[in-house]
Amino acid sequence: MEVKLKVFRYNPEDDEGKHFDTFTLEAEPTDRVLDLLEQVKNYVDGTLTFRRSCAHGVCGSDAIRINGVNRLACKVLVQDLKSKTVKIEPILGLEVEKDLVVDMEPFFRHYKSVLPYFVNDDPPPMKERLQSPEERSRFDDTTKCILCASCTTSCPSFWINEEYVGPSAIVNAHRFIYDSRDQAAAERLEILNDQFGVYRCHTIFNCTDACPREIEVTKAVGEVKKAIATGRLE
Amino acid sequence: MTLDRKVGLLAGLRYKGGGPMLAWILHRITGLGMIVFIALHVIASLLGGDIGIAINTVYQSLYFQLFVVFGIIFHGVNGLRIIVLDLWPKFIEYQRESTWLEWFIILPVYGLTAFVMISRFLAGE
Amino acid sequence: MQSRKVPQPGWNLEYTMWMFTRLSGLALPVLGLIGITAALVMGARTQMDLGTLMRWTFFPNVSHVTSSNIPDYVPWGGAFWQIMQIMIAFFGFTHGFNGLRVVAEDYTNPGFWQVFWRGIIFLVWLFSLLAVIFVIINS
Amino acid sequence: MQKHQHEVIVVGAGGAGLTAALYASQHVSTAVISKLYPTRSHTGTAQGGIGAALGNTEEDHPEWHAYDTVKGSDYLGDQTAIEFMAQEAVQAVYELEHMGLPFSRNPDGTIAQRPFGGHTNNETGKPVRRACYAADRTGHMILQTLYQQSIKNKVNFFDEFHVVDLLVEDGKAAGVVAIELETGEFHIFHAKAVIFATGGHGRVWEITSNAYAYTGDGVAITLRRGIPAEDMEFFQFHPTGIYKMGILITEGVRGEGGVLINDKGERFMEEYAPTVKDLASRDVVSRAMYLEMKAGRGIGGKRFLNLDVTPEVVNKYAAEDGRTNPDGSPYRMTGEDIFAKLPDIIDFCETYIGVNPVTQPMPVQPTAHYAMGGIPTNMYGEVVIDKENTVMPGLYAAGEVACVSAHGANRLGTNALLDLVVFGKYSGLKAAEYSQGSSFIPLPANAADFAQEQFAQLHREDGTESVTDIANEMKEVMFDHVGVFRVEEGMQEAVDKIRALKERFQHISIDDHGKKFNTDVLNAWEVSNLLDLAEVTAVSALERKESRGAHSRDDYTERDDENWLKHTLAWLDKDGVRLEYKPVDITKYKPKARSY
Repeated sequence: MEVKLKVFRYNPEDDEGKHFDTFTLEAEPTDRVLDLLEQVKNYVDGTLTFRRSCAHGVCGSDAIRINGVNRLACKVLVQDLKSKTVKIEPILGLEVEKDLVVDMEPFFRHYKSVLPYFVNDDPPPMKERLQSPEERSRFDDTTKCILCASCTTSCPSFWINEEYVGPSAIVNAHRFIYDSRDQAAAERLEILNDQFGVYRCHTIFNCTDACPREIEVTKAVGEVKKAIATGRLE
Repeated sequence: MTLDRKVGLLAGLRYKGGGPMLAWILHRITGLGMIVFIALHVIASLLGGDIGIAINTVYQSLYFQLFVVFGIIFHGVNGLRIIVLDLWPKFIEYQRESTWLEWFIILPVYGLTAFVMISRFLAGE
Repeated sequence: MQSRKVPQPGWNLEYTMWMFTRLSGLALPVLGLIGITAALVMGARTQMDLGTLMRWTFFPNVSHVTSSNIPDYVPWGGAFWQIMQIMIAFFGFTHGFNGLRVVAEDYTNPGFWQVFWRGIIFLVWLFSLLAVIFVIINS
Repeated sequence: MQKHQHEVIVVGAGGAGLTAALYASQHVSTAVISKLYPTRSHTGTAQGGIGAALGNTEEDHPEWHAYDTVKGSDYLGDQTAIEFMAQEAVQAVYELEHMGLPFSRNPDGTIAQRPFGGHTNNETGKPVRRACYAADRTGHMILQTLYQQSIKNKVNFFDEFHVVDLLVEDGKAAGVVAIELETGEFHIFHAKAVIFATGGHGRVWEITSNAYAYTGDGVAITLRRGIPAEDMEFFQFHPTGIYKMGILITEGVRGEGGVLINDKGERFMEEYAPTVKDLASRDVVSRAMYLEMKAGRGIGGKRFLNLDVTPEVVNKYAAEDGRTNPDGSPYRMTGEDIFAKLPDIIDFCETYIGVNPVTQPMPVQPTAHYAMGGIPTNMYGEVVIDKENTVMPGLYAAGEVACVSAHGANRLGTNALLDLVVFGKYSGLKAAEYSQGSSFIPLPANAADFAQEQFAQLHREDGTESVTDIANEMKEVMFDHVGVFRVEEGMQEAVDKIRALKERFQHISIDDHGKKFNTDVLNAWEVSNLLDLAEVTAVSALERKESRGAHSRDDYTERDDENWLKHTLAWLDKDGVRLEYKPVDITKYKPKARSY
């Protein structure tokens, strides 16, 4: 079938500024949007620039806006699109470097700000630290995060203020706060109990909708808010 | 050179966030609307006199009242939804359903109120 | 699974206002419900039109009764209702102005403009609240 | 040109690179250079588990693990290294757990384990639960955990820097040259020790489970610097990739009781591996699938088979096999169990082929998956450059890019993740130790010339050939003729074709001549790497006149220990590939016939 791909273009090295290019392509219904972009890059215009790696939704390279919402290009099939015209734009709220490539530095800076690593200063046992299946499943949802930035860049609070740590950072804090083996929950809650922590979340839910890993992002943020409010990790 | 990260209002509104995003936008607008309404009311009663009466006429007009009533009902119901979800994050799983549910409450209540208001206005009360 | 306790982070404005917003959001409809129930019991059912009743509900001030057919204002003007009004005004105004602050701070970073807006909003909030209390006590 | 100096430079930020960096950075200044953001690395797509004889649910021993690995390698693996890996495995998994890795758990709180292909109880020959897993996202968890710990330990990262050359002075590694994607500028990284952890080269083949980034940069760079590649003919084809797409369906599916079914509805693995059936090693299963499809028993006569993990089928065959839970009760699965243990697999199938594995079988075909071969190293990650195993000072390799060789002719499932953490760790430690006892070798002023020449060549504006066409033709010929099954004529055709393609590659034309984020030219450079590796692979395969592990020939169907129990070393010279051979290290596991 024929698909029209309307792609955002911006090359800092030419004078064209930002604009859209339209490509008409022959596609299979089971093609991924990423396949369409590859088709353009390989056969039509090699200057089209985007990130990609694993191509099946695990590496998190190819978060873009497809028809106005954040998606991974490799997880949307042509047959899932409502129209045969596909609008492709870079994710919002990060500087555009070239075409669909954005500067991820602020995103990772926020991620690193929430102590996104396991902290337990007790000397480890000879074998593994024990953890019951229930304790393990408590934070399972947030371990799925692939740091693709789909959630953070779908958040209106992040769009208007770059200083907001963003849903992704809170999700990664949640993963450790609720890990029964970890000891730095209080520090993380202190970090997130801040003007640019959880309080910029206005439960807009764009993040939950955008997450390609189907993490309940807003729920995780809500649980962190509640933990701050009650001092309990339930 | 990179393109600025700034997301304009229009670019933001073009993001297809769906029901919950709409609810958030309306919550803001209705909240700000009520502040304006109450501010007008307070100013009017403080000032009194001609200016007070002039302001009173504005906010007592049917059209303004229709907006205000919608604002109050929406802001109240949506606010309660947010509070419920904040206090029991486990219900956030049903956030999509919760926005549907709130419209099922808001629309009949507002419809009924608006009907009463309009019919009384037409009856000249 | 047992819940674990964590030391709570210290006091800050955001946390306090976040809690306050939710609690006042719950309190306002409750107070409104008390107002409307009492008004109906006190005779609003037959003596007040809808607009007046609504005005009373959201702000149970005796001046809101003047335009109705109620002959006896006395039960509507007592200290109880004045306290109710002050509570509604306090919750409502603080809730609202805090909302305004949140909107403003979505857009601003710590620095001059944030302090500026916080200052303005605080002053307007304080002025409005005092003005309303003045109106309540004098009506 | 910007210059950076760190004592240890790690190239690649996947499991091996991050492990190496974590351990090296405890002792010396370490920088990680990666062409992707670290969490995009291909380790993240590994699913099923990491093998270690913890014995959490049933009796198990590192010795059994070592024997299974040797057997799985079709006796080509170096046994000292294998024993070392199996012994270190237990500690490596505990260390990962101590770093916070969220393993799935047994009811008693210990790390959960599941059966995997080729892992057996050496006494009974039955499958043993040895794969420590975190649902079906074990690789994702390992990658995230290592990255998290790298942040905690303040490792220096150069993200989106594409390493394009290795600097060698006086026969010692002295640094690397990299292109910064954002600016297109060349950077020189001066180091005392360089660790290559760049991963494999599955993109040589048409149907592959490998990421776009898996273009064998590391092996290609070292080949160009005169370092040989070992055992390149051994490339694993994973039995179960999603039909046509190649996306991996973990062996854990079969570990949990899934079975392969042919068009006649038979569980055909009973015939090929009577004892462990669907849990035979990967080369055996892939070959069996190939034979089934060749005999016309592919589903609907097509080139795929069904992988069935629906509860009815699992329970039926589990009952037939007499499979039990650790407590002795009969093994039974429900739809919820499957969902809990294989959530990502279900997601992939629903997203890409509209199949729900809980109720429907999955269409699968063998998919190019893992390079057993690569840069030759010893078991400490030190690169060895000839058949006497002479160590090249300052150069290390770990992970899929390296050939220790712990996997020999065929890697067992779960040993890849193990390889990353064990050999990653030791290469990091060794590199740190080496750099503490040595000094920086001065670099010449023109250190980046070789790399810059390569790119100037790619940027030439008079070419006409399409990089895409060349890449596609290479992938096709390699998949058809240097794939699961190989014959003399086909491989010769592939060699000729690749050489013709390399010639055509001299005349390519690219669209993007800018500097910033020029992925067009970098992709072209990656294709040049793939072409080199395809040539080395095809020539190595053509010469090996036997069938062993992943290298199965229709014209030499038997393993030939007399002539071919040896590793291939391949050099890429100006006029083609030069081969030599080195002996296999055999300790206590003497080669014998392999049956599952």
